[in-house]
Amino acid sequence: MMKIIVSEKDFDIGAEMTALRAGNPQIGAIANFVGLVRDTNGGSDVASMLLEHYPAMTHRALEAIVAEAGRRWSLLDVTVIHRVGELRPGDQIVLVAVASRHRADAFSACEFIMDYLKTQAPFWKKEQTPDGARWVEQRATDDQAAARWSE
Amino acid sequence: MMKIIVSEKDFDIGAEMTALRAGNPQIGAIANFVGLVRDTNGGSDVASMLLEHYPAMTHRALEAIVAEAGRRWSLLDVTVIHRVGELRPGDQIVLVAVASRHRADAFSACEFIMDYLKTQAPFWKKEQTPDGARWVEQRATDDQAAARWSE
Amino acid sequence: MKLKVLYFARLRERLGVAEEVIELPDGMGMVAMLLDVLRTRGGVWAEELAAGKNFRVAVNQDMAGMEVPIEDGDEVAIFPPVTGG
Amino acid sequence: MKLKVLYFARLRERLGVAEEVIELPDGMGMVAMLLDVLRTRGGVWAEELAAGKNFRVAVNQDMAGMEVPIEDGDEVAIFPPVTGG
Repeated sequence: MMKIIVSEKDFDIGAEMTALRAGNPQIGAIANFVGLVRDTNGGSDVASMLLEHYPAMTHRALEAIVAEAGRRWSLLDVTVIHRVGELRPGDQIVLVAVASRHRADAFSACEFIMDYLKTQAPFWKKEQTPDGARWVEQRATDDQAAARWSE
Repeated sequence: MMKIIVSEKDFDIGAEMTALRAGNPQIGAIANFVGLVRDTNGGSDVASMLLEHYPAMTHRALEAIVAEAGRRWSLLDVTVIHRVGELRPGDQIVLVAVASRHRADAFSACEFIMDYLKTQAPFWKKEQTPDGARWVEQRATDDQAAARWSE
Repeated sequence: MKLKVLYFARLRERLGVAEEVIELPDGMGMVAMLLDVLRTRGGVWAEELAAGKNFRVAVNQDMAGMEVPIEDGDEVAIFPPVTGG
Repeated sequence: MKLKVLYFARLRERLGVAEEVIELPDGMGMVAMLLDVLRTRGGVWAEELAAGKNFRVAVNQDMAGMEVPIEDGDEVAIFPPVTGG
């Protein structure tokens, strides 16, 4: 089971957690990650951020990542929500919530999904700073984080 | 910064996440774990669960675990809430939410705090099953999970 | 010296005591010695606190090993491995 | 054969194209060959799509390496390393 949303709209973590749990009394653990827009990045103030994506591919890529997590760990349900469009500091960008019987599966799968999302899902961030707009570059640590799962 | 609550009362994940983020625009990542009462355990139906604790020690033990996480990783804020008293299947038992600039710190610290909580914080679960009441025994995997952080 | 000794969870039920004050001769200054005294009560005490048994001890609300010193007025708690979370 | 080719983010801005249809001779059936054709446009095309540059390619919405086959009607996307999450 999975729920994947790509949207300009904000999400409500409490409501998503309630929906994820609903009707499955086997769930003992939910690991959850929320990414937020920070007000500085690489030493510059960030006034706003534009999140571009590749609409025809985004959903499909997220589905493939979640399906792969489901093959590697014993999961009961997964929710992935990713915002697109214009965001401001403090805004929520992404939610990954993973429900399982025991916590080890939930933690590993949640981190795996984030690591793969960061390197495989077609989103790009453009930041507005006092020096003008700039495209965010992928961090080398993101590639390393994803690579460790294939060891 | 940390917020630690041990209480019979339920908690609202959405409200806790909002409080954790409030006023800190440096937060880019929140990793979050919620433990729930499952309706079966070890093959038996669980009708309810009683969570006993050692009141004089509980808060202090949780504080020490969070402080240790703060020494190991770069964290901006941590919330730990643990329920005590009588709980039913589907009820929330524990919340660990860790805020940091980047996700690697948040994920590691959240998992560390859960692993240590499971082996160091003085809580005990007693389950009501069709065969009577039984004290839950510590799983060997919990000891192993905690031990890996000292490698 | 006087110690306040607490028992929790399965051990509290099995030993039939939640809390007691124990008077020990001065110089019996380690967790291990308190446990020796408790075992001499025999029955469930000798059984549950036997050396191979899986229980934990806290001294003044900190997890403590067998060698940890105890002093007059300390609070010692004895309990099963914890199962919260 | 005809391909729909899409560009995203910094590459879209730099190349000045979001989407185009490219007609290739039959038999140019790999991602690498499409890139060769694009590089022959020179200028920013040769620069941004040079072999050492860090960009990604997807064929029909799946991440694709240089050797992945392309066929008539395929959608090929070229974009910088992704930065979501």
